[in-house]
Amino acid sequence: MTPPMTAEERAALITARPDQARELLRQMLRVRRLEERCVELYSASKIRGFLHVYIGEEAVAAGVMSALRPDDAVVATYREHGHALLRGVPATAIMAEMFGHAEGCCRGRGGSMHLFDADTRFYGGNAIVAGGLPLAVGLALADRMQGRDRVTACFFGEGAMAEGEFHESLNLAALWDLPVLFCCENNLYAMGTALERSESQTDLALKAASYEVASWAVDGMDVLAVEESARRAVEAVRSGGGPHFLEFRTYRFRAHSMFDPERYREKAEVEHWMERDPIASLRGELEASGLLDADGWASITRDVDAEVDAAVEFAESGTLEPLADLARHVHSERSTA
Amino acid sequence: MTPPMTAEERAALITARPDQARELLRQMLRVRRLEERCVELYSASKIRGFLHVYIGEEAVAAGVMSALRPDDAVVATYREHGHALLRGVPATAIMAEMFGHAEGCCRGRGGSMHLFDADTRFYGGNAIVAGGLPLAVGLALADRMQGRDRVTACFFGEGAMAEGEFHESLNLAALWDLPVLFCCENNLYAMGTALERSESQTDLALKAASYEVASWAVDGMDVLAVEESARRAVEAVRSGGGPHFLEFRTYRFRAHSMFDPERYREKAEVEHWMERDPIASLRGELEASGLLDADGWASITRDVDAEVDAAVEFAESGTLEPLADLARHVHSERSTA
Amino acid sequence: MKTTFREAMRAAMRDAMQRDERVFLMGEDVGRYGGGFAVSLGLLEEFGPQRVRDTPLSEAGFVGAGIGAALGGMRPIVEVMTVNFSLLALDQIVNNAATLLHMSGGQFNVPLVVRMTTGGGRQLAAQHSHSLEGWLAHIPGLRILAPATLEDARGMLWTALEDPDPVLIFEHGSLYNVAGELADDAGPVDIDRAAVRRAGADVSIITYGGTLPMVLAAADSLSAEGIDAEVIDLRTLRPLDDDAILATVAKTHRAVVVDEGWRSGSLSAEVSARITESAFYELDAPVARVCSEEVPVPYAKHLEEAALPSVARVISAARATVGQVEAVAGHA
Amino acid sequence: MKTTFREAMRAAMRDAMQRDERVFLMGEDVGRYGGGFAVSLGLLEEFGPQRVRDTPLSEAGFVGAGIGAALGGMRPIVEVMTVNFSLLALDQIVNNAATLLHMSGGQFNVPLVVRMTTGGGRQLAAQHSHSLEGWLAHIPGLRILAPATLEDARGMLWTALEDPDPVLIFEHGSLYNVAGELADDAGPVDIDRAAVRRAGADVSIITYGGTLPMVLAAADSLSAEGIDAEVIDLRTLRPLDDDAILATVAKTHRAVVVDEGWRSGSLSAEVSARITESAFYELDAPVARVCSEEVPVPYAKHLEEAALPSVARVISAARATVGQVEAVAGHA
Ligand SMILES: Cc1ncc(C[n+]2csc(CCOP(=O)(O)OP(=O)(O)O)c2C)c(N)n1
Ligand SMILES: Cc1ncc(C[n+]2csc(CCOP(=O)(O)OP(=O)(O)O)c2C)c(N)n1
Ligand SMILES: [Mg+2]
Ligand SMILES: [Mg+2]
Repeated sequence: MTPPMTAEERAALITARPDQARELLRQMLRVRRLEERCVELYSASKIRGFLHVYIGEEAVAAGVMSALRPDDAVVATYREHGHALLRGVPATAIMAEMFGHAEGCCRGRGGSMHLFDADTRFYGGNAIVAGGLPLAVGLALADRMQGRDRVTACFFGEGAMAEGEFHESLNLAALWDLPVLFCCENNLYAMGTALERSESQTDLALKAASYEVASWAVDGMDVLAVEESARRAVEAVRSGGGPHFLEFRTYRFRAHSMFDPERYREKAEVEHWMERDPIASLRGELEASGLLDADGWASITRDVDAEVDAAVEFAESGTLEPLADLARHVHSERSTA
Repeated sequence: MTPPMTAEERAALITARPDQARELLRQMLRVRRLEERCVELYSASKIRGFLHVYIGEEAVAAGVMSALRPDDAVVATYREHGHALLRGVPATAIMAEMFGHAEGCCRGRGGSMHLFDADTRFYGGNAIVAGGLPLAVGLALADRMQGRDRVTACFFGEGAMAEGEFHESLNLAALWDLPVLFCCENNLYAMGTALERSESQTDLALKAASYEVASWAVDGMDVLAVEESARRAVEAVRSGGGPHFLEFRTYRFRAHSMFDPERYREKAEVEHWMERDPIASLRGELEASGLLDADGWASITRDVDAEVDAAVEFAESGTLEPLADLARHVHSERSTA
Repeated sequence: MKTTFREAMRAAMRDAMQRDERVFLMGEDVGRYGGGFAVSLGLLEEFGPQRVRDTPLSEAGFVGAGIGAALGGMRPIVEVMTVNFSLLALDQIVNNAATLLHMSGGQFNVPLVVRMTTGGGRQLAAQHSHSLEGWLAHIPGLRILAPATLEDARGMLWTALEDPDPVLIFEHGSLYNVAGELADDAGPVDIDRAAVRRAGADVSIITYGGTLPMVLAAADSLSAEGIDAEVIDLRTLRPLDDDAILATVAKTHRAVVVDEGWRSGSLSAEVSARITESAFYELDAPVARVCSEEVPVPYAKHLEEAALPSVARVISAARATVGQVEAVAGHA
Repeated sequence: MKTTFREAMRAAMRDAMQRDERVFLMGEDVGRYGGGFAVSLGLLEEFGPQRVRDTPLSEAGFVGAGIGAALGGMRPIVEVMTVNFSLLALDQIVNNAATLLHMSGGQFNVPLVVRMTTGGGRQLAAQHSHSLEGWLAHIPGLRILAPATLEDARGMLWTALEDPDPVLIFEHGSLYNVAGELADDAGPVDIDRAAVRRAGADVSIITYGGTLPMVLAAADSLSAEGIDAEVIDLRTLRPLDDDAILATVAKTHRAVVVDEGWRSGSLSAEVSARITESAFYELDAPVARVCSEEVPVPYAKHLEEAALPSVARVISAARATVGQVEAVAGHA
């Protein structure tokens, strides 16, 4: 892991590009507020099924997404509201999807774990741990074979690294030199299983490097570090440097899903990590550097809350897919050709 | 890889333990002659199905088996005649099995790819590449949980290392510190796929080490090197040192199976490796050191040929399992308890 | 005693681990988390981490390790959190667990129990709602169980562990919270026979697992309209209890088969085919099936409900079957 | 032109790669080795290593990569050497290929073709003799093909590649060496309809893939003893061609279904159940099935032959079915 910046270095960095820092702050807040609302709506039974929130980990999606081009592709997991939102899927369509409404990005068929969006090349939303990795390899293969300089960013948790599909995907990507950015969100737990009970090799970047994939560990609570490492890695991947792997060291502040009594970790550990809240941290730094004042913050939160309110309103007023359409989209509606 | 011994060092080693060297020679020859006969019998349609011979790789099984105790367990692949034989399964029962006869070690139900033997704890014979590795992990887990100091030796080809089941097995064994000796038979090809087209990391011992498993590469054409490395590794595993991984660098002299036109490798490469024939090499060294004379060799070959002849005779005179027993052994014959 | 399906399963595991030192439980989050569906809650504390083993996310690896441990003399209970993830372990189940005894000519039996949650109905969408027990019921060498009652939740596990061969237990996710009375001395039950859960004369409704409560509710409604349904709980999906199936058809001469698999290739197809083969001349109407619609299970509640079997669909299938009988009678 | 099933498959792949730049072939040993069953022999030399890609032993990985490549605009043909190894890729096939279009509300279709060898009969024993196409035929979102003739070997692939959704092609290993005449201009064929391979009046024998030659041979023998069998080749196992199935039953009033899967849960069960559901009153005898015995396929030749369907077993099932008709007639 690159050594963390000193407070002075960070202040200098923020001062050099205050707009970017404020924008990253705003993006993280969009995810946070959207998901806080999701949790409420789950308790109100508006959202059902499984709901996995990303609260605490927002710096990862915010930093990586800001490094991608619109024509790049993204593959994510069941913990993907933030990825979808920051990739550009409208909050309205995301929220309506979780309500199971026809206006949702998947017409209500996918739900929280299966957000998809063709416009932004957002390929899900996969509820099988590690199941998205081979897809990312294939998307990158298609780009490679068609001579396009696009990158596929693939997100997964550290728990996924024990799966055979992880292994096969890393090997294929490396062997064929494919433009995949593997983004491991190491939040230290896979449900209730701590990293050291899941991986004999807990240095995940080292593990990935054993596939001859260029790998780094990054402070995933620091959105600036995430952005910088992702930007460099994306450039390298795009310019033919083969697959890259970034381990983002992060933490989820909430339970694994809405059904998790959290018997497997100490409150103190959670609190320790919450002190490193990526949103509070960056906000504090911007304020300390005089780059964000009370009005600035109020304006950001106002905008974000308005977006979330609008999304909920949109979802609330959504409609149900007609029952007659139950069997639609099992097969493509073929052209008459 | 430990540096190869000098000719003088080898001569000294052989001279120190001539009986052991002659015994290893004999064991390798047992496999060679048995399999040469299998190939003939395949051509004569006495043996059917798939037949994969081990010719050229005998040093690996000979060296490893000599390091095991009778109560240890062995898991192998579809290229396992040699492993079965050197583990102690009678040549008669092996040959009868390939004839599909009731006197075979699996009553004719398994065939060449599925030799099993409870008496010698030989757990197959697995025709799914990497399919045996999880079994080995489980056998070792059982020993661990029951406090037995037994070792499970698991053989597989380098091609198996790309499979997810390899990955999951290495991780589990390392995580739980299980007494497995992983024996990779790196013969450079998986059917027609060369190692460098199958693994992004071609240093296989390095790859295994990334699981925090103690790993070494060994000259698999040198039975003394194999025996020594296996003995040390087995000792370490048995005494609680956790799983070990040995990469044996070897080569198959024959086609992958009886259906392989060998379009993927050069004759010159095969010939180059045949110069390192483990049987011819050791025989030559023993002769050069004056530890094996023409009579000695003749006596070995006579014994071996007699064993193989007897096996074929036994198989030829075998019987067919009655058709009425077709459905036997799908479920255990339960005791009345 | 008042209990739930979940508690009955847990009691069965506790009982098994107390009875036999060789029994242990292994799977993702069975220990510290308490089980994905809280079935194993408290067992880690009681039996320790050796016998209640959390595994990494490695379905093929730990199911295969379960097979190996069984070969090595243990009696593993392997929990695969849900049938959806068991797709990753099918090579081990089908190519090893089911075949080793036979391939070895009777030498190596695999006394393994694999438990997994199956089924939909909780808005978990297409990747988390499979009902694939019918697939496994196709494989010789396996025994497939589907407990649907508290007695079976409590009693099937020990009998399965005594089986020298691999047994898979499919627990429908909607059953865990089912509460009811269970005898204080409830214990092992047979795993060979189907059960008549409601006697009736007009039509046999044959089902198992998660759809049993729905079928019993349908039978109640049907009785209000004068149709007396007999309800058969298959309990064991492989081998099927042909005697019980044929006995009920011989009695009612009409059958509706209900399961949550997709209709094409459902387990209900097998039951229907067997009835046709062995009781064709007993039938007064064609065997009907109520299965899932042929769509990946959708998230939205109304779509999911429309996709899965329901009380209403069972009732109308039973009505139609009984109605057709009269049509035939009229025509004869 | 004289050709073989293997050559016809190869011609189909060559044709597809010539027609469409986006088509490529990927799988274990499809390139330098020439294919595990020599189907792709010569294609590497003709199309180069970009379009004929040897993969590592990673079934889940490269099948999943095929799905991803299809999403990315390619038209991959993924060869899984045999159905036995496809167990390792079922998560990708069932949880991704079959569901993505639906889960995404119609946004992401997966124009992927997966080819694999299926079936037994070559003494390859329990782990190398599965016939699991019936399993896949259970999954909504997939189309399942089983070519049994030279025309279909030559023609199904291109039609499958034009399908916007995932198609799996099961090639029975015993068919590759089948030789015969094929029209010089043979090309794409429909993949929607079953075919009548032999017209007949007394009994319908319904089958597909590897058992078609056996069924045709049985029909020949039966005709010598005065039983005129109609032979239906299903061709597409999902979706089944109900019209063709019901048409033949309406004609002969008796059916025998033949497939190489184990009997319990076989595809034949589905065909039987459908006939019962939709043509019960047409039937003059119960639908019969000829499937594999419920044992892992044994190595020894005599045991393997006894385990798999055979001409003799088809003949006796057909005879019994025709015989029973008379019994019923006598009884009516
Ligand atoms: C193949 C598979 N096995 C098990 C599960 C159940 N499950 C869902 S999330 C999860 C933990 C995954 O942990 P990780 O990959 O670290 O991601 P995180 O949830 O921490 O973001 C598990 C075990 C699943 N969805 N897929
Ligand atoms: C899972 C699986 N995929 C494919 C095959 C077909 N196959 C049989 S052997 C083999 C090559 C294996 O190579 P390696 O592991 O190096 O062992 P070797 O044959 O060289 O001893 C392949 C691809 C198989 N048996 N199992
Ligand atoms: Mg995690
Ligand atoms: Mg090899």
